[in-house]
Amino acid sequence: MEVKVLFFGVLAEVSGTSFKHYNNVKSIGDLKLRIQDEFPEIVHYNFRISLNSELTDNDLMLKSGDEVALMPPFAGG
Amino acid sequence: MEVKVLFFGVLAEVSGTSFKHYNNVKSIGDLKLRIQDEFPEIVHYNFRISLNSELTDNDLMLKSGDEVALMPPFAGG
Amino acid sequence: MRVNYLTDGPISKKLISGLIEKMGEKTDSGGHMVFFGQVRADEIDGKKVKAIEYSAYEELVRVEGEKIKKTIFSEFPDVKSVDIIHSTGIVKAGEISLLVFVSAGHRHQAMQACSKTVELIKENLPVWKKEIFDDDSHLWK
Amino acid sequence: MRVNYLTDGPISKKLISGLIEKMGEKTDSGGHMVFFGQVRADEIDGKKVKAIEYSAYEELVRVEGEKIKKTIFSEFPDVKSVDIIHSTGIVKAGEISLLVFVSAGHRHQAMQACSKTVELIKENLPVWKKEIFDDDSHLWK
Repeated sequence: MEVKVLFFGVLAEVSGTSFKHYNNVKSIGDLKLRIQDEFPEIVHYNFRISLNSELTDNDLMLKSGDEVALMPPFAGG
Repeated sequence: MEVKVLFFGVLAEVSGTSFKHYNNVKSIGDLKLRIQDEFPEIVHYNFRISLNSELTDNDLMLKSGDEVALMPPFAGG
Repeated sequence: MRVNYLTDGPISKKLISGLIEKMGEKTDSGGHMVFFGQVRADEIDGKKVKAIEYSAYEELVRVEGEKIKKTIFSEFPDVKSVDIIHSTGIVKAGEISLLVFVSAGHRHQAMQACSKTVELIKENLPVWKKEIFDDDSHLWK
Repeated sequence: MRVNYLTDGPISKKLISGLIEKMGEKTDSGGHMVFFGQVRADEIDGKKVKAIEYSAYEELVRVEGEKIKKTIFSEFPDVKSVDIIHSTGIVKAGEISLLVFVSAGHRHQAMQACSKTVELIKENLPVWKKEIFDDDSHLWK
């Protein structure tokens, strides 16, 4: 199984990419640990998570094809 | 001495004119009586008074060349 | 160029475009709030409003208009400019009769100042209106 | 034609004129309130902002944009239409990056609904900005 992760705003700069695929991640919590391992600097930033274009604060289970976004505080306008 | 009186909004319709000159009026109170005599229907309308482009609620004295306006409630926008 | 305060007939798209064109001139403005008042085709007792005829006391409009601006600038120090344009004469349903254009450094004062300006206009600008119906009868408002 | 929600680069005068042109189509509208957000040439630590680069999560912008409109229509029943357009990519100082266009039967709801829409955009629209300075350094906001 594979999920797509989108990095927005400053997080795209921190990770050096706007998206990346991850294999064998069970849950959002699991994914966050994987990402922190890969980009340790990311712990210094606040961000919210969306799963398939829906904001969530929960540690949801992931399935193949899911799209997860890591989003710093919104700054439109 | 002569003052100019401006009639605005519905009062121009009631008086049948947008302005009129009056002779020998001592004060705003005096002028109002003269106008009511001439256009009795005017008592049915609320209006404010300005003297030389300044709103006033007082019975000010008038001098030659003064411009008095009779103004129904404002309805701009 | 400032067009304040009165214009004959409806406020033209050209006049509006002119104000929009010059928005970017002030790079210290972060927000512009613009109110357009439009003549509504209201139905009253089965008759439809086809136009409004506005009349104004021009000299006093100028005096009161300046007072309104002064109030806004002193109450909202972040406001950079305030434009007020009101129609006189006939304005048909669907046409624009009032434009208030406020620019400010930040959005909150732009918004608040624009709303307040419109309220002050309603209260203090010596303008009158006569609704004209589709059967050519009329009603003073 | 509704352009919601994103446009590439600054919001063009042409797009704005298009919205202005169609104001009069709805003769049940008595007031239009329009907010323009403009990039400000702020000075920060001696450097001047020359542009902002916006990025957005397009799918989520659409979802959240629809939610914002739903909120506005249910809270302000007199509102006839709400248009929201936000820039992505580079917008230079003095150019427009946000447009909110609200039409309503009467002025109060047009004004309140426009202000509220702008606040909801700031809160809920997944858009990010990077200030670009005249020395080409940048700052995420």
